Amino acid sequence: MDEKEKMVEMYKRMNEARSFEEKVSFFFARGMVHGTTHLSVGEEASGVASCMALEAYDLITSTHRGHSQVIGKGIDLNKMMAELLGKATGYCKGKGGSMHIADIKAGNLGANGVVGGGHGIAVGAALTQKLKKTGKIVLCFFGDGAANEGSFHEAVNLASIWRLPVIFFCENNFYGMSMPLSKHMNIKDIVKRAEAYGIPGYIVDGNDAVAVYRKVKEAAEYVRSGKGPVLIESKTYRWLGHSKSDANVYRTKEEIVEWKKKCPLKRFRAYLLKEEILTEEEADAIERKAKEDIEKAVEYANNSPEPPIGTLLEDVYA
Amino acid sequence: MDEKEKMVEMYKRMNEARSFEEKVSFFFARGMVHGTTHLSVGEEASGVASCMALEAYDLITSTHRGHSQVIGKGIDLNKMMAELLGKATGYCKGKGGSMHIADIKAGNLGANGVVGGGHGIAVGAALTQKLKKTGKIVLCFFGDGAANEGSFHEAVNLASIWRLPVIFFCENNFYGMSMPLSKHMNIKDIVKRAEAYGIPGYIVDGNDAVAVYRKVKEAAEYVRSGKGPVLIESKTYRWLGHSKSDANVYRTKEEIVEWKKKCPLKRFRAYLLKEEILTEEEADAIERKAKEDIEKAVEYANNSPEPPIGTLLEDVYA
Amino acid sequence: MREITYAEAIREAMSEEMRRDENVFLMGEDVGLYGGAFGVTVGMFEEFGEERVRDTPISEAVIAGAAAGAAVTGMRPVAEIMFMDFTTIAMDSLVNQAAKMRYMFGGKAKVPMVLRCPAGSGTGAAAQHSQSLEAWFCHVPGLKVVAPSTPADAKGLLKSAIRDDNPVIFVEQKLLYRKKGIVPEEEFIIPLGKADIKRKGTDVTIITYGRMAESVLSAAADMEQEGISIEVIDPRTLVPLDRETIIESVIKTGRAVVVHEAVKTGGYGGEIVSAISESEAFDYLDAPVLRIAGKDVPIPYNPELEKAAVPSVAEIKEAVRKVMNR
Amino acid sequence: MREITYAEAIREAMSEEMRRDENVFLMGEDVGLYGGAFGVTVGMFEEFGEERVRDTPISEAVIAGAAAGAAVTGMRPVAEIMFMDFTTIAMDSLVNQAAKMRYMFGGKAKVPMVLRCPAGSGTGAAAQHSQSLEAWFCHVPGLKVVAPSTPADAKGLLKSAIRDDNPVIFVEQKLLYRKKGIVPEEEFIIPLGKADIKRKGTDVTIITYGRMAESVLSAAADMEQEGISIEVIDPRTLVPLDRETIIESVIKTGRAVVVHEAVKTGGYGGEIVSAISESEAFDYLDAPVLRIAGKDVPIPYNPELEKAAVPSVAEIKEAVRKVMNR
Ligand SMILES: Cc1ncc(C[n+]2csc(CCOP(=O)(O)OP(=O)(O)O)c2C)c(N)n1
Ligand SMILES: Cc1ncc(C[n+]2csc(CCOP(=O)(O)OP(=O)(O)O)c2C)c(N)n1
Ligand SMILES: [Mg+2]
Ligand SMILES: [Mg+2]
Repeated sequence: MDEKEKMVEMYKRMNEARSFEEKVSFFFARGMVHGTTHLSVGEEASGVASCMALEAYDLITSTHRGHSQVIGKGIDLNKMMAELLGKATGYCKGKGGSMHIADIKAGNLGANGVVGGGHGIAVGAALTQKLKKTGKIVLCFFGDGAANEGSFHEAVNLASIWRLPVIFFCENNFYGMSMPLSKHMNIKDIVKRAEAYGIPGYIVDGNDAVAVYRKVKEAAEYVRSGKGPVLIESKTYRWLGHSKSDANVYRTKEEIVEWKKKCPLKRFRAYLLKEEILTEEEADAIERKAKEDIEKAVEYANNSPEPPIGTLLEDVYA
Repeated sequence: MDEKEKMVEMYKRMNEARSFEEKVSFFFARGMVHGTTHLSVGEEASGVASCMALEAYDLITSTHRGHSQVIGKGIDLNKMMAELLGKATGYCKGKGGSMHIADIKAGNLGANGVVGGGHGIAVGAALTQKLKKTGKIVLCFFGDGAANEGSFHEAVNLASIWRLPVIFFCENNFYGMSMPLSKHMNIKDIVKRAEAYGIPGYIVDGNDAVAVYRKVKEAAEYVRSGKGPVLIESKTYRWLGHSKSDANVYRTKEEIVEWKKKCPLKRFRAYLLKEEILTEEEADAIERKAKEDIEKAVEYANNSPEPPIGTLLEDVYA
Repeated sequence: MREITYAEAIREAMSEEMRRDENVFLMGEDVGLYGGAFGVTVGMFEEFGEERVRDTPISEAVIAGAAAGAAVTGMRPVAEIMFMDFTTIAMDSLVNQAAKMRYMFGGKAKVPMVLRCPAGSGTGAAAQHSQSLEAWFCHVPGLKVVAPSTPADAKGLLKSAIRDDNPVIFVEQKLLYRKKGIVPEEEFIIPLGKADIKRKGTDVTIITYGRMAESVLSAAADMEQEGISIEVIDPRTLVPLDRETIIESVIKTGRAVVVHEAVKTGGYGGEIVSAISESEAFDYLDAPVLRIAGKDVPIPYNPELEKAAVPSVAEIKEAVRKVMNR
Repeated sequence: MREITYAEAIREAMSEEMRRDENVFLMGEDVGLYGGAFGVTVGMFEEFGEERVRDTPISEAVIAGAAAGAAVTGMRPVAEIMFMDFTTIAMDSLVNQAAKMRYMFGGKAKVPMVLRCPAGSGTGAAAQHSQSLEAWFCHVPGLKVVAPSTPADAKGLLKSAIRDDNPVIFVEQKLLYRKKGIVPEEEFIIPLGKADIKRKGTDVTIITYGRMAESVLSAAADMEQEGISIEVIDPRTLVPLDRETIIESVIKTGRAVVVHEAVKTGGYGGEIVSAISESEAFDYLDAPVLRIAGKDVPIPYNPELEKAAVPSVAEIKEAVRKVMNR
């Protein structure tokens, strides 16, 4: 893929992510899905463009709010939707659900239900790449809230002293559940923390797909060259509640409205049109196609079998 | 106590610490004491002067290398020696030993066998002071190695956002067991980490008792005024092995010799003489007295009873 | 008699204790304005203010560690870990610090703190949000462990836990939060360490706690029809365990089954089985004491699999029949 | 036959596996030049270099977490936590990540890692450096747990653990590190999940593991004189547990005692008692299965108190007499 094709693909995946989550949100609102989910609507540029800046063989660790991330990494939407509906054909045979979408072979080392749970895994995965000299790098997603977990501290420090090829990619959406950044840490920019480990840190506008893409590309080069990890803070915003049950009491409607104006999809579309990478018709077609593909994924998932009860006891040990 | 009396008392306590540990070292070398111990010989200015800069009612959390610290806080040497010898008259009735010397009533919330184990306790203790508006502050001792534990990160962040009255006092002796600072973190000065939490940080020459005293005094004032925590990095050095079994393979003899030249006791003595706070004779007398008091403590401990076996099952629950 | 939910009962317990004793305060993730992930603390921020209902960052190690530090210096913190699964991050604070301070320091410290943690599966939240880890804490001298199965027990026991001078792990049941039960309006406390006989019976003793109590009671009601009379004992407090009540019952019935949601291997069921077997009740046993517990698997996402991971009423009945047919 | 120490046996196992498989590497605090807090890895840094014998900062959570991440991407890490007590800091990595990845991901991951951790009291290091926490890990589906009692077992089992495709908690015994035992020179492995009958007998079965095996064997030798024949079974692997060997023996002897150093309440003894009681051996039991275990206290510093916290040979004999006199 050349750069232009990448941009088009990126737009496609961002639309898939949006459509996927709108569908999931619809399901949850109607109690059609079990459990809970964390939607990344409004954060698609951050999740998708960062992954698109990696090579296909690179690895990621994803989070509880991981739909955009894993779609960005390239995923089979059918298997993903099937997993969300708990079907046997899902990525995890229905055992994982929204919080555990993983595709180890494709380099997605898994979403994580534990805030900060992916930090150590990412570092270990990066160590493998270093020891095996694969040339691959790892991108570790985490949130602003996760940056207060001890696991963040230990992992970044270790990656730094061992010069491991990992990008710590913070999706700062300004809230850890109900707690605003301004209350959960005493610094304005999380990137400040990079200095505590002697590694470079960058801030990027997380709603600007192109900016995210470029910054991660640049970081990937640095990291791949063996210089050690990098921290990127991608400032963005989640439009919807933290999880399915969230009355949004901790923030104002105005704030949400303001951020909706910064829609990463609209912004990227405008860019693609302006740069004449896409025509209006082509952009529309991509959006339509994304919606269709999600519908197909739903159909696929709906037509998929439930996992047999006997599978309950399988897969505990290798 | 006025400042001069403080200085004299400080010299006394530093000498007690040195003599105490020389005695303990002697015991261990001869297998006369059970278990292990971590000696702070060479770090007395750091441990003692920092505590002397606090008010008597302030609190500390101590570490595995805590003898100088708790002697600095003011302690009954008899009970301390008795604890080291596992006697019923010890601070912990023989249940704690070297790694758990505590005197809650006197504000010593305990040494800790877990590296980083005191961070959370210090923060909680500081929260008590804030909630009860006692005007007291907490000094939390930890090592350079401990600064890589996740507990450090979580604790300093919490103390910062809640503006708790705690001084994080890092005794940077350049090694976490065998691992040199230059390998266990990618920054030169640990104090750099203060910025990651939006709090002030200071470096102090940990072998200079007066400098330590002044810096902590200043920090205490800041912290007591409600402005939140402070991080102090006290650069110092341990002369002896990490614990009783340490062949010192990870550092050079020359390095140790260099640091021995910077003996905090000699340096402080020279200061006291120069400032005419003490005469040669007075200084000698203090040193002699310290040695004698330690001998007395040994005698006290030796004459103390073993804890009755029946006490094994006591003190688990309040 | 009024009925309130398990969540409301917990909230009442905390609110009453906070009104009674200014040393009691709450801390945890999203316990403030948000009202807690399960709505347990809704309204408390408004009543008690942000000093006493403290939102923390996502930092479980220091939530528990600071609670210990506050407790040892005179406060009575009630800390919440949002899901019991995340106590994994707080284990050093709980096990090496809170639980041991008193003993290590020769009895010269006390650590009156409560750690609340919602446990259990059934919410579709999968392997990292569904565990029942009480057995770990029961294996730590210095900790008390409480696991109430009804709103009234939750209220009475939480009040005791808050007044207790030791660290108490208070295991709440996610699936019970919205269940209602009769809770007296007037103040009451339930002492720690006292089992409750939830149903009287003569043929088989079932020992159970937490969410499983409901299934056991329903099995017992069903089996009454079959002419089998089941005594249901809920220890409520796992440590200290009310051995007497259990043993007395087993001496009477001669048969016992232990039921819990936590995975079977290494679960607290083994402790209860052993306690019975080590006691004088051994000589009265007409059948082995059976354990019906969660399957030895992480909790899966799919709702049917998830259900199958946890003891069903049918399994409980089967176990009763097994011990009856000896 | 040559004799080597338990520590040497562990070192040999790691070295052989590292020579055999370049994916195997070590990581942990002071495992490099220093040779490990207990000298277990002495010389390995020199042989394998700093890339494969990796000193870590004091960061237990990421030691275990990075091991899991390295394992799931193709390496076979052998990580060390310096004292088992500090696995408290690594619990999320071990329990929520390493143990569950395979299951959560529908069987599409494997996590071949070993976590070595020295356990037990007797070194005068008090409450935070002396615990035996194996029961916790036995309660976590997805983990295997190994606890060898001899140099040969340690070597053979560690080699199996390293080759196993699952996360294995390898519990080493501090007090055994310097004990010698016969270890074959030629390569051998011992499969996980296979108990060893350490002594044949006919009157009483004692099930024990780790450091206690020695005391049990010494009690058994003593009691031979009294005419009591004790069969000593060391499961060696706690998960998976070799139930068959245990049950077979108890059917033969009709009497059983379980001995471990870990504190009694909530210990793995309860699991073994229950496994016996749930099996066909129940009908052969002439006496209750007793547990002799550590006292329910944190480990105290004073050497006499410390000793008293752990089962003595006398206590073991007393238990045997108790079950014999029924
Ligand atoms: C260790 C842990 N603590 C708490 C939770 C509950 N929880 C899930 S997501 C979340 C907020 C995470 O905030 P952030 O890292 O900023 O990510 P965001 O949800 O904003 O994407 C919390 C508290 C959890 N899953 N894991
Ligand atoms: C959590 C934990 N990990 C490891 C150890 C073993 N240990 C004891 S002291 C020590 C070194 C601590 O280094 P530092 O914090 O710099 O303190 P210092 O010993 O240099 O005073 C280690 C690794 C421990 N006690 N606790
Ligand atoms: Mg966030
Ligand atoms: Mg140090």
